[in-house]
Amino acid sequence: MADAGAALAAPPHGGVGSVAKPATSGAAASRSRRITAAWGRALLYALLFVLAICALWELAKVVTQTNDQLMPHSWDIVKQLGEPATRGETWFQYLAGNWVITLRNALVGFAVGSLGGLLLGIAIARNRLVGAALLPITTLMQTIPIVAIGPALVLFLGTGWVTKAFIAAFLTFFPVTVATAKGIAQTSSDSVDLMRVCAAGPLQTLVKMQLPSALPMIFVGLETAAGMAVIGAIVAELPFGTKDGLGATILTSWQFYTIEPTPLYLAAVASCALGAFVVFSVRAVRTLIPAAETQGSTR
Amino acid sequence: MSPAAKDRLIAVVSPVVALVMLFGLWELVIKVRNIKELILPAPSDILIQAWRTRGTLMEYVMFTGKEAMVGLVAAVCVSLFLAMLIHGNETLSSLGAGLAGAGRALPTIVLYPVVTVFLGTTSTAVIVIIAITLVPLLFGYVLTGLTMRSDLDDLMHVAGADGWQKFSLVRVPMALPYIVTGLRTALPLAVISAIVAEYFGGSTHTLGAFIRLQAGQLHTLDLWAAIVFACLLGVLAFVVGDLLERAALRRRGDSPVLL
Amino acid sequence: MSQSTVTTPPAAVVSPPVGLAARGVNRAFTVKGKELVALQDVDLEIAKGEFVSIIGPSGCGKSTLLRIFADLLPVTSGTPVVDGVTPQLAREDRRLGVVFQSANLMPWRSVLRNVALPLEVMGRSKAGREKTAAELLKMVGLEGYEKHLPRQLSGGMQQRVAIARALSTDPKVLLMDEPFGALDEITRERLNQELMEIWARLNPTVLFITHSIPEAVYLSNRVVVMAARPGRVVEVVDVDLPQPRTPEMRDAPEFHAIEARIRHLLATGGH
Amino acid sequence: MSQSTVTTPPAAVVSPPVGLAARGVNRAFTVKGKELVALQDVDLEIAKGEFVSIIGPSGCGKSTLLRIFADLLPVTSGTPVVDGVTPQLAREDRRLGVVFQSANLMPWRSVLRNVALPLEVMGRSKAGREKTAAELLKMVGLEGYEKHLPRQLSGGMQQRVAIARALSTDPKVLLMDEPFGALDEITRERLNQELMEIWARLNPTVLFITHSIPEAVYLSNRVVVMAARPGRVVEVVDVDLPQPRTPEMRDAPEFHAIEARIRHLLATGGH
Amino acid sequence: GSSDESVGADGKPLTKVRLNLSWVDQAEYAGWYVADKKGYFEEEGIDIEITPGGPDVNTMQILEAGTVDIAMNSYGAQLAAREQGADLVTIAPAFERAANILVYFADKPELADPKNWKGKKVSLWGGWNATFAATLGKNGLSLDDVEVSNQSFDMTNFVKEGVDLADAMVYNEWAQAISGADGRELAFYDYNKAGTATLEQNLVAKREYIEKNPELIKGFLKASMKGWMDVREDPDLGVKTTLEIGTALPEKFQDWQVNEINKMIWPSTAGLFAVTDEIWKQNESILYENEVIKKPVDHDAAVDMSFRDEVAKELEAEGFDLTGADFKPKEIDPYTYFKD
Ligand SMILES: Nc1ncnc2c1ncn2[C@@H]1O[C@H](COP(=O)(O)OP(=O)(O)OP(=O)(O)O)[C@@H](O)[C@H]1O
Ligand SMILES: Nc1ncnc2c1ncn2[C@@H]1O[C@H](COP(=O)(O)OP(=O)(O)OP(=O)(O)O)[C@@H](O)[C@H]1O
Ligand SMILES: Cc1ncc(C[n+]2csc(CCO)c2C)c(N)n1
Ligand SMILES: [Mg+2]
Ligand SMILES: [Mg+2]
Repeated sequence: MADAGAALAAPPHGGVGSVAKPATSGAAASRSRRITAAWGRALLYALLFVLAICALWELAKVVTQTNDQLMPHSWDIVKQLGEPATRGETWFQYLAGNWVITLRNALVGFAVGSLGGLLLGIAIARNRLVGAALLPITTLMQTIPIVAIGPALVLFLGTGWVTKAFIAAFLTFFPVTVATAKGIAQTSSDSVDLMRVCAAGPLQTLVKMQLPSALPMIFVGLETAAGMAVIGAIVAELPFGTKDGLGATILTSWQFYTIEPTPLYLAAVASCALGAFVVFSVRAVRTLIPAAETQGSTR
Repeated sequence: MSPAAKDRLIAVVSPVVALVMLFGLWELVIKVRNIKELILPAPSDILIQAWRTRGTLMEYVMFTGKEAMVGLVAAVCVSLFLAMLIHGNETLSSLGAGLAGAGRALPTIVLYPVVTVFLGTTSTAVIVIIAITLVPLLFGYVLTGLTMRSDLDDLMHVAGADGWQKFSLVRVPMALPYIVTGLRTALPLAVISAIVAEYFGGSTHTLGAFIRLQAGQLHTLDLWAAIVFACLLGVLAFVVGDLLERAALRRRGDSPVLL
Repeated sequence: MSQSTVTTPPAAVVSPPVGLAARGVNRAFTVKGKELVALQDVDLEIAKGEFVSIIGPSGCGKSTLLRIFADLLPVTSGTPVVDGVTPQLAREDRRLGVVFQSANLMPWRSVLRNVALPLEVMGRSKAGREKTAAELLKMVGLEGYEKHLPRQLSGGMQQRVAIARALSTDPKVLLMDEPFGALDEITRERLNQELMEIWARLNPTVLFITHSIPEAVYLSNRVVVMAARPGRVVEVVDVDLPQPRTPEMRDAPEFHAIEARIRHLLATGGH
Repeated sequence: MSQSTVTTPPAAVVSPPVGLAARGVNRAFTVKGKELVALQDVDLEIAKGEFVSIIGPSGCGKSTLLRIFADLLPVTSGTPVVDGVTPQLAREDRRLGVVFQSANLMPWRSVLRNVALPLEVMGRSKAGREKTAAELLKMVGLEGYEKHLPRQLSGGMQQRVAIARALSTDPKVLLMDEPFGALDEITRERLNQELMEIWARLNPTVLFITHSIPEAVYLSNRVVVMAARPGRVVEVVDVDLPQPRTPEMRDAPEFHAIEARIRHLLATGGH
Repeated sequence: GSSDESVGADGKPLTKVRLNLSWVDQAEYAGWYVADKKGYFEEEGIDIEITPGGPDVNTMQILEAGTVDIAMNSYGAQLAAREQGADLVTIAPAFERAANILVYFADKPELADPKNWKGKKVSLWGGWNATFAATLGKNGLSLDDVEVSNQSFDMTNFVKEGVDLADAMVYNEWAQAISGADGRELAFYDYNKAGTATLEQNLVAKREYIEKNPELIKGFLKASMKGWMDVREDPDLGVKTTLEIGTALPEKFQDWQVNEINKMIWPSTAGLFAVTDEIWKQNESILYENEVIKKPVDHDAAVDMSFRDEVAKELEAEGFDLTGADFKPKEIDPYTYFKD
């Protein structure tokens, strides 16, 4: 599913007042400015998002008159960050440690799944038979409820981080495959013709023309996949027995919710922050790659 | 044979061949390595069991499917309402688009414990989780569609159209491909979200809960039979979405929006 | 407002019949903090019923001027006049029709319903508007295509539909922004001919933007030549060819002389 | 192959120096089960170093013919010849350059690296190919723009880059499919002039597709007029104007006479 | 496989043994954490690796797949796995007493009688529980008579009266429920009193593994038992060590839990890690007669206490007290203890 719609920031038909940019001399300067702007925007959105949620939260609390046990105040949740966890470290440090562990699982899965997706996407786009055979199967694979086969996975891969990374990879794989296949298929036929007239081989056409042309599309897929990788890594920690990671943090704080409700909210917020971080990182990487930023070829 | 007919044949035969090969390999590994049913059953046994228990499983499929549909409809309503509210304002729209993008990055399933705190492990909780997952996605699509500008807007302006006429005669039809593509994307996601949420709690007359129950009881055959039906439901959602998109777009000769 | 209408006749009545006029019109855009002058001191008077073309390099402000007349864009300073009144009044009074480079039909509506759109917006009854639309389609030579969807038509036919749509409210002023820019030479010349006939019949004031010199010369009473940076009018060239125009005129020496004059103005920017 | 080269001279040597030739070329497409004749019995001989334009209504098979010469499309029957050999050999030997209507530059590559692309594909060293590319950019008047990205250039400049790219392998045959179709009149005439100069300097065989009659006349030794349904050659019009062409010629009566002739052929389809 | 070798502090080669717990890390498993911390496993040449379980970790399946060497689960679960063809053997029951209960609000006293459960809502972990099934069977009801749902990880749903009865362990969820009940009094149905309780925390291994590694099994049991005796003598050590595992556990809660866990074990009727023959027989008949398992249990195939008995002899010879006859638990009232 190239639902990959995370590219909402750039509507395909150039939104309002799409006027050609005037020639700028310092390409490097404008790029660094663009990157700073992108991160600034991301942070702003994150901040706004958190503030909006907090405001809604407090509003809901007042409206429904829910007690502090069920719905602690947002500032109490924030305050918990400074409270000591079990080994003397603060909750912030404790969360940060687990955040990094889940990040690692997600990234390993993301890397493996993306690479696999990229290769399969290329195969599908370049060979009609392979495409016809594998695209329906990858689609079918995507409908498998991964939590359901989770227990079976544990049997083969153990309860360690490999299972988590595998699940992350499994979820990453599909959007990248579809995006790559579509991106390559959408390379303008003039461009492919151009390479042919230059007597370029299939590999040269792929590497020099089709893949770079597909990059904007691939990055749309990668963004979706990044979100999925984080979901995969966390969900994999929930039921499969693990000591570390945000999933384990969610489980333990969930278990003790009636005694101490704030950690569960912290764990949920940390998970969301992780998702946002990974997705925005992918976006940041995109801004560093010229071919990924430019849509299609020139008119 | 004409090239078109050959294409169609390839499109049908090759995935079937690939699937058969995949299951054959699985069956072979089970038989050769003598893997116990407790660990991983053979596909043939799974299919037989799936057929045998199809009655109960279909009941669960219906229930899960209903949850997914209700969640989807709720998400569509919320998204449409929000997007309609803000699409006229450029600042709000770009802010909304940004938030929708951020929202899609969130692993909403981790909110499940939080949601159950309020709603209990009920069907409602599952529906709410589905809706929370789908809203950023659908909202993004609807908003993008509604904020699309074209010469048609100018045309309507010159023709002296009022706000409602511009909205109903141009904006909504222009947004339609986006809305439909959003729906197509959201459909399978709704099913997956439903099963995952059910798995972690909720009524037991659902696919997710049944799968968990069978896993707990070591009934691996029933577990996999349920997975087969879960996949069927997913495929159904996928196909329905695809048909919906095709039907909606064929009417106007558009190609799907790739987002 | 209503009081002044009663005591003194409105401005449009005392001034000569103005089809379109720009009086000291300026328009600037701010792009990334920088000021961009799209139109500088544009003065232009077009009488009612006149056919005037604008030609000029890309970015010289042709579309900007047209959009000002269509009340799609306000001026920075100066006074635009449309059919004797302000663009806003003209638009609200439905005296305007516009045609853009892309036909911009609604792909989900039949040809007939596309043409009837402005009438639908006006609130005309279904039967009434479909009758008018059918007549217009006949006029642009598309009888029998009423039930077709736009995509079933060629580019030239789609542009004909767009023209019929623009004509549906019986506008006093027709604004056309490169309407035939995307068509091939032959189709284009055929549509030029048809446009001439329609204009002769209904006699609206026409402002026609084009990049083609022969097209401008063939169609117009006068051709406005513009230059860019800043967008301005270089010269207004009179086309002293008899009306109605016929295809043979394209090969006449007078025709070529005017072409050459415009080509020269374009190449030098009037210097 | 190599043996025959040694014992007997290749066909191209015994026949007169052929730049491009189509001998009884037919090409049909099957669209939804129906046969569509895109080219019917096309016979055409273009000598080496000649500049020939093709003009004709949309869908008459211009691009199809060009794509056959570029070895992008096989014929249904007949023999296409490119620089004395088959299209495939000519392409593999890198004797071809093509320019399309869209400049088709890689937006992520600098102008210099865009021009150097065919040389990169050939495996030329980085230093060598960048030197050639820089020289070509100078030739098309884009010195100083080497490091720019395509989107920082205007449409006309982008098309110049595309021409430089097509020239980078020093092709014997240049195939151009409406290269200036998307540009405005002034830019177009300027590029026509530049193309003339480049052609005079390098003297490749050029096949140039256009919809503009003046452009075809101005540039070419001969103009091939085609008609559609089925796609066929109506007539080949000789342009008896002295070389090199100068802008003033556009206003000459001889020029207009040829224009009129072509316009007539297009309008009537040769009947 | 158990061939993974590493080297201990004193240069002795260590063999890796992987233990899968029956739930997430908490004081319930303090004995093993303490044994690890104090180096008892190392003394036995074992490099222990403890992995937690969880609501969806099926330890019997994982054990059969060979992902771990020793796993914990209830006797019912082990026997069910045996019926599926897995040759799994209990090497010792860790807790003599059962802790599984069903909580309900005290103001619904009719729930004390299973006969009144008909049509009631019950939430169970994983939606299934052998003891519950047996209890229904004993009272002439079946699973179809009650509305069973999956119990999630916390007690909120119960507290909000999403269900009438909920699964709980007296050393964990019971206190959670009390904390969440906001002062309302709770009651519980005790399977022990009803006579349907079964052993909950058996240590299980594959027969193949036991036969290949008898010394490892003995070493594992010995170290584990020493750990649990330490926890009996010094409950605070149990709490401290559990907290060092690093999960986000509230300290006070673990403090209470250690005390409750000690009550599951001590005083020990048949000695640590053992139960009387009578308890075995009782378990087996409950599970079989109430149709949780289909065939009568072949006890000698399902349980092999020989390693434990040898280890017990050795430990007693070394002067260890395996019964804790004078064990006195602390009196902690969960209704007041967690309030501050
Ligand atoms: N909304 C806008 N915001 C900023 N600049 C604009 C806007 N609209 C037009 N411009 C600028 O104003 C100038 C004139 O634009 P305009 O579209 O009127 O040119 P044009 O003559 O119609 O060109 P073309 O022949 O390419 O259609 C250009 O430099 C353009 O970039
Ligand atoms: N790949 C194809 N499959 C089917 N039909 C094709 C294909 N390519 C071209 N045609 C058809 O062949 C005919 C000639 O097409 P071609 O593109 O050569 O026309 P053209 O003269 O270049 O037109 P234009 O001026 O619009 O570029 C058209 O009817 C077109 O629809
Ligand atoms: C706190 C706590 N909750 C659940 C279990 C898991 N568990 C192991 S045995 C058993 C009884 C039912 O067979 C259950 C529920 C645990 N170990 N500790
Ligand atoms: Mg314009
Ligand atoms: Mg063409």
